[in-house]
Amino acid sequence: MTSNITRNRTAAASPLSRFDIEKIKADFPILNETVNGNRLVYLDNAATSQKPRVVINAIIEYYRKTNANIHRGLHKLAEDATRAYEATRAHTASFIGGVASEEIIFTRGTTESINLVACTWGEENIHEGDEIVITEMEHHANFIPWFMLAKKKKAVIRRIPITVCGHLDLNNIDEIINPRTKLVAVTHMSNVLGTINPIKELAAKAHARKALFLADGAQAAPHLPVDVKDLDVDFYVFSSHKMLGPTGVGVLYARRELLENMPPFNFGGEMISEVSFDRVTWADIPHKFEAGTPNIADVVAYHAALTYLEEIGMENIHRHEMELTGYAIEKLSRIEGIEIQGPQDVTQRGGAISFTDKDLHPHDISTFLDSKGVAIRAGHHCAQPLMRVLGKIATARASLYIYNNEDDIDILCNALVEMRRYFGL
Amino acid sequence: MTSNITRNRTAAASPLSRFDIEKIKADFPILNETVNGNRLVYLDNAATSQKPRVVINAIIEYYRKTNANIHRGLHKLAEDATRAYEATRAHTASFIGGVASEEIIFTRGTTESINLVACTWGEENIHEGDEIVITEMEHHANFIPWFMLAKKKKAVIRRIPITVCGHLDLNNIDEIINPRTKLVAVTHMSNVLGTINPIKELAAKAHARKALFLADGAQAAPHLPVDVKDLDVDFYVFSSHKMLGPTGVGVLYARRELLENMPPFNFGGEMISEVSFDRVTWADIPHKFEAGTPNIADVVAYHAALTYLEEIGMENIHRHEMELTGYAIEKLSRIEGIEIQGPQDVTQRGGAISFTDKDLHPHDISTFLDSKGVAIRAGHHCAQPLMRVLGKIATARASLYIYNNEDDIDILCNALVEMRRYFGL
Amino acid sequence: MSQSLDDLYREIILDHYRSPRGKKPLAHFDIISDGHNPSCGDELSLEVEMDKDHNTLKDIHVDCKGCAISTASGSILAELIKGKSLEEAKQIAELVKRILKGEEVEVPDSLGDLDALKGVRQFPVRIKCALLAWVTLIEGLKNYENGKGDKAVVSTEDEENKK
Amino acid sequence: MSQSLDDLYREIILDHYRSPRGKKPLAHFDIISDGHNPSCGDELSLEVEMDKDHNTLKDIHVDCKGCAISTASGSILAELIKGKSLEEAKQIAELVKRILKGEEVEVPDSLGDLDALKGVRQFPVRIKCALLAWVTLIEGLKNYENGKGDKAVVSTEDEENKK
Ligand SMILES: Cc1ncc(COP(=O)(O)O)c(C=O)c1O
Ligand SMILES: Cc1ncc(COP(=O)(O)O)c(C=O)c1O
Repeated sequence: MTSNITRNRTAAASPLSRFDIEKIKADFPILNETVNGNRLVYLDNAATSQKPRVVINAIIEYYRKTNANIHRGLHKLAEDATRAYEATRAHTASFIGGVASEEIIFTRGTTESINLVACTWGEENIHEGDEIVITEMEHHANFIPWFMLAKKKKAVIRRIPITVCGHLDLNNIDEIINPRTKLVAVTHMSNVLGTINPIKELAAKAHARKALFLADGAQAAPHLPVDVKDLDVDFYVFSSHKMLGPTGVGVLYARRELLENMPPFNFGGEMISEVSFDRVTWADIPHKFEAGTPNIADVVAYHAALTYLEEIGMENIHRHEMELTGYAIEKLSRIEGIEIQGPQDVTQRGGAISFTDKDLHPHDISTFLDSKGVAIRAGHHCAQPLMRVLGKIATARASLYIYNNEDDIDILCNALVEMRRYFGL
Repeated sequence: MTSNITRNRTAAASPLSRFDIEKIKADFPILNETVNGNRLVYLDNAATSQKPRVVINAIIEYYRKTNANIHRGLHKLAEDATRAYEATRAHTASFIGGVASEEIIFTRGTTESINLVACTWGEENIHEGDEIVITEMEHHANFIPWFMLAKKKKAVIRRIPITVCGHLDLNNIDEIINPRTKLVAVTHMSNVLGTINPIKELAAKAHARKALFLADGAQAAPHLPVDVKDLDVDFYVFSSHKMLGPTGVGVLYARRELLENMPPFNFGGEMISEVSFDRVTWADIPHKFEAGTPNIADVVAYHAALTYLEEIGMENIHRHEMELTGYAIEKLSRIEGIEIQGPQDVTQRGGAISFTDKDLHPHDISTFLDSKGVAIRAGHHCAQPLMRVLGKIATARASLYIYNNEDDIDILCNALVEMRRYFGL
Repeated sequence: MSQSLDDLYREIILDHYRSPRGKKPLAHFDIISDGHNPSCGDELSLEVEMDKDHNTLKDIHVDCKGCAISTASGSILAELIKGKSLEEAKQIAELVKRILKGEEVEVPDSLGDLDALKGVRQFPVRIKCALLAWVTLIEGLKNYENGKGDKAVVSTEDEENKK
Repeated sequence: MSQSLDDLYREIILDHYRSPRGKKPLAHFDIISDGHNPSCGDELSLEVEMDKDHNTLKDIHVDCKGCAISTASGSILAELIKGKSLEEAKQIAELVKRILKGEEVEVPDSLGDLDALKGVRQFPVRIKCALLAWVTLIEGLKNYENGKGDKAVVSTEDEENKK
């Protein structure tokens, strides 16, 4: 591929060489695939990330050597499986800043984690006239559960608006977060605009009003160092599949006292202490919230994803993505007809880059790019309310991760230029 | 291993040779493992089954070649992933007797499937004074959700008792299932006693009273041919991990009209049609019930498990297990001190064989067997109410599957004999 | 597979996309119908002026905010449906649905442009885009025949619902 | 690993299991405490007769419906605790908890049988079995010291709760 846009840095001077992207790329088998005759350029990481060999191998190993049901078995496989499953819990607890293992609940994903909080804590603590604060940039997963809860309880949803630059507009924040507020639920990083929100500041405002704070970390945990104690949030939720881990695993972190006082979510095996025909008592946390056989193999393999991320270092990952996002924004904005959504300052945003073409619909952009092997996403990104605020019916979104480099961005940009030619623009 | 109990059949005459167990065993990598210096004899299949190479490979293949998020993507990987995911849905629909694809909802497991029904259909249709019928042999997963629902709604739980032989006692059934009955929820096969229940007959009785019928197929779908239309059940639930598939995948079958009228379970992405800040409309079935990113890779790989089972043939699997269960019951009952729970007639039961030793606690049995490489389960098997009915605090349970053979049973029985010597009995 | 890209965006499609027919709003219309495709946000509005015989679709206006496929499909509709009878219009719409469902259908020469929609079938997620104009038309005609003067509203999700 | 099986079921353990001490119910008792382990169903009941000084555990009866480990652990308790002061009894129970938690502790010769419980640590799911008798004792003593004459009830799950 030759670039028809002048590269503004030489490879040697590139700070991206801080870690070896070629080596990282080689860890991801799928990146060797060709799509429509071209090398796969995967830029749909905000939807789901690819998996390094160590994660795939961890799944294989589990099924080949350890597979058993956990927590009740007295045979060796069951003990090994239980130990491996609980080791991931401990690792997850340390990954987000060193909380207690029991404060980590495994779910299917961010969506289920938020629904769990809404159905348990929310069901018991939200009453008529109470207010739940969200923002205009929430993913449906952090909007609809609160919307439905508010409807059921006759509570009120308040929303923090966004500025034209795609930041939260905090001008009226002390009116929006007020004494009636019971919960503030905000995405740590927007999956559409890339905006990184001031979680610590907002959590402090919520706590000043005696409200709780939930941060949706689906887009942040994969890309930034996260310390839930420093952020001082009450709930933090994220998905394994967006951070190199398997599908079907999500995390809910909540403070111990909250978990201890919340009623269970699902009912069944493993989450009870004693059951008779007239009486049921619950198991201790975290088991109280994990009814039935969990997604054992994938939880076990998620361990390998966390280790892989830590070996590279979350700080390094963040720095790499900041630089690459800057490079991408600069190149994209030089393409005729392309308009970028969200903040331009890379210190205040992550690598989910939404853009539109003044003439072409995002669906056509995505289909065209696919023919060049470039995978991006087009649509409302499960954020229809935000689309209305932006006045768009859809956007195209390229989203970056550790294995992406300047080449990938160059291929994307060249394809966009070619696309406009193809459609005769 | 030499047997100290006379074998009552010669290998040549064994009807078990109908399919080649050695070949099947070779398909399961874990069965080559040694545990505590002995070849693994895995007899804990009612807890979870082992996985054949084709299933493990399907997961690897997916992550190496296809991995993407589904349903909204316009790029090739996303289309391939969506197609593969939906192909499993179609396969599952045909596996249980040829229902419509949209009537299959993927969950995490049987437990979540039942909770889904309780939280949606149950929440809307169970009212004060209504009756929910269960049996004394239910797994906690098919008891606690109904118990909690009944408590919340001031409804009544009625239970079908069991006979001393471990069958359902249907003497008073027309009083238990009566005009106040709204739901009958019964396990197709008991995970403790092995009993196969007369689902078709009970479903007809429920329908005669205008009640709905849910069958818990967690132990049946892996072992018997199941035709939900012939059984005429309204809901049928089961878990992939007990039938050679990955952990983290469960199935809820429900009749289309039921699903269409049920409110959603979790809220988030993929399950909506349109969302504004004031209004939300749901997607069509099955998507309405699958909020957020599902466990894509494992659903895709579950396809391979279904294919593997079908290639052997569910009829053949059932027959093999009937024969092997007969062999096991006969040999076990000849061991001094061992008492078997549940029906003795193999045509009325499956291969989950609970037993006790008159002198030894099931935990000690399990620990001893593990030292010989034999994995069984000991405890209440998530059926504490049944344990009370049986007057046991726990049982030991050996449970069979397609890869078990007479050798495995011989090793189990020899170890039990040796165990009694070890403990000086 | 750049070949299949050209199959999706055939010359005819690109032509309709670049200069869509039926662009001009109508002074008078007897049928108005709005369609949308929630999964991608496409919106399409359709007006039909009927002839005095209450049977011929005299003129048609299609306004599409959507991708190349939904725009081109709407433009093809405007061109082909104009001057047709109610019955013919419905038959053509049903033909399009069958084409997009993947059935093997012969397209008569007079409806030649419809052939260009066959390329969409290789792109399953785009089928809804191509359908949008046609389900909007069907809903509008149904309303007209039932004697309702009100606006028809349809979504491609509803359509799928009925499959 | 049959070696580790013998480590779990050491001769001392098997001896206590086969002929548990403290089997005889007491005619009079001052402390009664019930413990159970919900995850495996083990149930243990413990009675203590105090000496006139209100400080010495004069006699003890342990009734265990459980596995070899919980039975043996209860029997060791009956043997070691008999004749000890309240303070000593509590110290021994704490020592057992530390042993089972995996801490490196020296077991004094006078409490030699406790050493046999060290093998349990390799069998994590069995630790609760070994603990049962001791947490039941602790609860009973607590109740007695608080001057409550009522029965103490404890579960190994509660115990874990406090960890
Ligand atoms: C910000 C945000 N929240 C929530 C989700 C939902 O995550 P999942 O689909 O893994 O449940 C996503 C991912 O799509 C997201 O980007
Ligand atoms: C009869 C029965 N029902 C329900 C379940 C629960 O299944 P899962 O743990 O996969 O949700 C089981 C398995 O333990 C079972 O045997």
